[in-house]
Amino acid sequence: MGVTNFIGEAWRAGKSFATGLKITFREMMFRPAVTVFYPDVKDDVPPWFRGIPVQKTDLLTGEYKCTSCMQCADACPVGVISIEWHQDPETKKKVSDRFAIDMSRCMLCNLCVEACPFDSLVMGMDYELCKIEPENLVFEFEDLLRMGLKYSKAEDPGAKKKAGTPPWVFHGLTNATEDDIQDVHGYLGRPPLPKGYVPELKPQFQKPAEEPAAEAKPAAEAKPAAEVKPAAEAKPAAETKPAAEASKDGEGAGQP
Amino acid sequence: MDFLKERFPDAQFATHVNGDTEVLVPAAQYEEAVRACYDAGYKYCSAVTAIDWQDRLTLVTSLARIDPAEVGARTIHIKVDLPRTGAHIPSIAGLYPGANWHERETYDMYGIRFDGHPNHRRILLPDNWQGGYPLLKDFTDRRPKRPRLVRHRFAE
Amino acid sequence: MERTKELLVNMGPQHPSTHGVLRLMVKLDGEQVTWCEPDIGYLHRCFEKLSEQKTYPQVIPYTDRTDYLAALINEQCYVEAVEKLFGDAIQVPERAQYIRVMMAELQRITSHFLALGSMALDLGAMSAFLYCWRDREKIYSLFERITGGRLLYNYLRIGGVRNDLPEGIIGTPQDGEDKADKTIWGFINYLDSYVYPEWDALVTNNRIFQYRTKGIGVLSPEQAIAYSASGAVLRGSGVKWDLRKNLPYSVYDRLEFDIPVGQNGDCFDRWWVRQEEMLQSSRIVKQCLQWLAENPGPVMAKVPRVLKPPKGEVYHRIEGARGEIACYVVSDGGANPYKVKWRSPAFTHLQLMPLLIPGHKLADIIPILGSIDIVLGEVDR
Amino acid sequence: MEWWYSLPTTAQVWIGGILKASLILICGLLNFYLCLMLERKISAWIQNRVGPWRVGLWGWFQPVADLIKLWVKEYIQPNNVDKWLYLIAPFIGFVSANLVWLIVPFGDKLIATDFEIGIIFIAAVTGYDVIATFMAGWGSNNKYSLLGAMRGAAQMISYEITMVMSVIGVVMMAGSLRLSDIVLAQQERGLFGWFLFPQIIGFLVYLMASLAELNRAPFDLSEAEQELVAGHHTEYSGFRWAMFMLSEYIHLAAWSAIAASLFLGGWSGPTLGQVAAGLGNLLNGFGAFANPVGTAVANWGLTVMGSTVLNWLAGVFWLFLKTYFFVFLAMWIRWTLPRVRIDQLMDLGWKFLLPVSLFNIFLTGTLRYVAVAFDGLPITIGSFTLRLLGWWL
Repeated sequence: MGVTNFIGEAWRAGKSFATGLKITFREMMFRPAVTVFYPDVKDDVPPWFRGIPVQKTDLLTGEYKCTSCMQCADACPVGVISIEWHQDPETKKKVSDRFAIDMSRCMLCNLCVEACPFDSLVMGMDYELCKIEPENLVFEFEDLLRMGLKYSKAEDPGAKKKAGTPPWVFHGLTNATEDDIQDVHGYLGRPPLPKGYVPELKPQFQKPAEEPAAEAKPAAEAKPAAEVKPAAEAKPAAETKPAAEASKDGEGAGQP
Repeated sequence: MDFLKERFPDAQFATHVNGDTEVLVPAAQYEEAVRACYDAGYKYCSAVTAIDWQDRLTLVTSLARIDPAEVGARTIHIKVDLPRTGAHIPSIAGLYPGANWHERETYDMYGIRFDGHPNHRRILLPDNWQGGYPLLKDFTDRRPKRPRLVRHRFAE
Repeated sequence: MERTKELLVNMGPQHPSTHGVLRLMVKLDGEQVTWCEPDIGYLHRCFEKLSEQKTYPQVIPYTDRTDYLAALINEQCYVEAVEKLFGDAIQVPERAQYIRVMMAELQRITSHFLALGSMALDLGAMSAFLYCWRDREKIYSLFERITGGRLLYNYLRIGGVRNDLPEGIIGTPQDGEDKADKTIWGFINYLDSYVYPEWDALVTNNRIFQYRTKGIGVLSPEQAIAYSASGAVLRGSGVKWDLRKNLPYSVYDRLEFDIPVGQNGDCFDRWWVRQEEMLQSSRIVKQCLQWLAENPGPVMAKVPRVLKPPKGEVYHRIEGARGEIACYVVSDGGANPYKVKWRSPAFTHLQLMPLLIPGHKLADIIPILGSIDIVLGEVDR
Repeated sequence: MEWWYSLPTTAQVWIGGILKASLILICGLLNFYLCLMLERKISAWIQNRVGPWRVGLWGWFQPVADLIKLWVKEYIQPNNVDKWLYLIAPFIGFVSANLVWLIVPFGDKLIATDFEIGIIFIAAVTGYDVIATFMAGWGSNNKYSLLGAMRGAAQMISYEITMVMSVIGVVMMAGSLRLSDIVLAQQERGLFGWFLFPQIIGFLVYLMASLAELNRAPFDLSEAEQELVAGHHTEYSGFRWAMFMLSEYIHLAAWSAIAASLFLGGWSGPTLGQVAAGLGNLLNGFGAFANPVGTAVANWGLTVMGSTVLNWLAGVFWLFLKTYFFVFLAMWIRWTLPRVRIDQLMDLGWKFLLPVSLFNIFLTGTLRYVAVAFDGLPITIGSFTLRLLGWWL
């Protein structure tokens, strides 16, 4: 190659290197860092982030909604849901003895939530499930109910399953705590309250009367009262609305 | 597929729901059928696999045509019925180098031997695997299972 | 003269640049590679055997795990195959088709991000790699808001998609970079206006990068077809073949996009094809977004609670991120698939290693491997 | 000081030597600390990260934690290693990296040993680095290490020639191999009479050659972590591995100091006294309207101007600035460019850099002759005009 080619090649190479250096310099000087300081600051995830399937409780009656119908256990691809129940001799109703999810093998596929006909299971947004002993990754019914409290609502007894967006899609946080329910089954370790005792619900859990969007509305309102961190506050508040509207005008998917 | 119909009048033809053609030829005519497809322009071997009906194995060789101008060229599946044990069939890895590993996998999973294969070894399972051919329906895994975890209540 | 002894080197299973647990046995004559053979199977998870024991919807999460970098495209392949088995019994709503295509193209962008980034990393340009992880995370946060999962979304369903897009995820065409991880429009504009030029200037036009990749691992069109190459490898060799055009599935026949084609079939052409495909994918996503913004509607067909397709077989081929993904589903009328064969492009592409690598330097194995773009989860299944 | 001169000469030599040696070592370690931290922080900033953050203020004590970790780490010695080579290789590299600091002039007469053969000495001690790399690669009985060592040896040996050749131009203009003389020669040429401008070709060649000499990206072939897992120190762990890192960064800082002295005028720069005097003159309006403040400042500057310690401090300050400019340049290049291949590296060294440096020598010689022939023609301008002619040829 001639000397002009020699020099031209050097010039082209130098020019391309200069371009690259310019870009890295721009990134260094004029672009913010994208790092999230994880244990201190947590990246905000939507409430329907698939962390762990948890059990919901009805705030009005304090009853959990699971009827041990075994549908989730059948739908689970890896078979990590183990349910044991016996029949109550007088009331002839199923009584759940054990409902456990082995999170060491769960693959968070959301199929159990979709299979649940009573809207009892919901995918919780807790994702820090590390345990030292693998046995501690088996979440028993109590733990699931505790973790599911912050998605629980005062259910409408007369509400019937209507077509439209399934309630587990884009479900919001209600941030109910252990004080919002009466402990019928005593899984919170509190002495059980007398039957028939009706708790006075906090305003955000009061069912708004004659509104079809009975379940998603309180979620939307619960946001300001919620003691969530401010980063997460804006996003879920914005995103629990679509569930409300979607289920109101009934568009969207039919539940498989 | 006319060129196959006139070539193999006694072969059974069928059509899949998505329009693919499947040809069931006797094992003796397998190589000939593949070569006929190759000459007809089907120069692309998409996959080689097998199906284990409980009484027999069916080798499925899916051949396709790569023609940039053509839209909607369907695949041809050449099928051969084989016995479930000790089956062997001429290899097409010489004609379609891309079928090399698919044939190795089929041997690995179903135990079909491919005569004249350049590198006839197991591919996914370890070379010293003795546990049988996994994708046969009567395969039983004798390795110990992981016990199901049980936690005492309120243990934390 | 006396012959020097060749040096047998094991690249992998634990090696910085064999993506995953691939073991490459190479024989070296000095720095020259004289013989190469890949050894796979370290990540074999019995996908096909498992899927024979699951019901049809239960197989979908497992298809995620085959190619975990382009999970939605695998779901699309399997789900469409099963729908074809049902014939006219299941009519997938149009909106669901468009959502599938849009998600698949976004997934293709993420997958190409990782392919390009890891290839640049293997060549020593680490900053480029981290830039593409930065941008990949933005798409993942979008997916997280749509499907609830970040990497493995069990999103597609037989008969549609699991749920509709959440409110405000589509955004408006004016959204800029500040909305890049909030709205899809924001990300697409960010990709076109910022990421692509940066890549072009930082890596593609870099002379060292071109010296390292041009003329390396040349694959002729005939060889590419004979070795069943597909996707960017086939197109990099100059064969204008894309199943989205040549065997249209879903709604691709209604969308307009081009097929980038290389000339020399070397590593640089494969790189270039992937880079251009990202632009084409963003074009497709734009059209889908316009359509989706206008036509609301159901995203799920009415399907029985227990899916039992009629007896039959189907072999469905779609254009994955790495090449032709194909799925051979055999139904015996029961609730479980009788057989599922997963034809993965990376598995087929790895056969090219003994063809491409010998004759090159040891350092050239890295760009060749990176330009073939394998995912070991898909190779071993 | 008379107690010092009262000591016997041998004692003076020994004590002075030990003092100098320990000072050099401390200087090297401080530079290692700074370079390591800068490497991490700059790479993080370039990649939109924040880098080390937890240990100390903004993570600036991270290297301490790392060194403690490496110190208490288990020391693994693989089977069938060549024991002695394996054990002493890291320390040879460490020594060779520190030796370079011997001849770096920090200020006027502030230099450990003022060799007449400074440049040659650099080439000599960096030769030890080749030996260390090769011993490590050969001794640790690993195929990757062996390949890395081969690459490293070939690369360093062939680039030393280029590096020395590229410096010859500077030597010709300064008329001496002694680094302090080179710095003084640049001082005589005025405030910005650095050899960087007339020797721009030599500077660029020196930049690339010493990047290759230091095994830094884009020439870090002997430890290309994507090809050879870690190259010649694959099998090292614990503090012996840390020794490699130490020598790499000390070498980087030393190279930057040498480059600063050769091309950027080393320690030369306005001292505190000169600054004060200039400021005073400015306040006085250069005598136009003399006011007591300006006069006071100017006089203070004039009094301070002679003090050795202040001038030394100023020299160290300027050398530090120039050195870390080069360090930053090396890191910036490393985190931007991809890696070259070994044969391309050899082509670059032998077919491009060496001819260019020879051409540079020829050009400088011609210019010297021209400058001597018609003196009065300032050499920089003349060199630029003639260099333009050189492009045409």
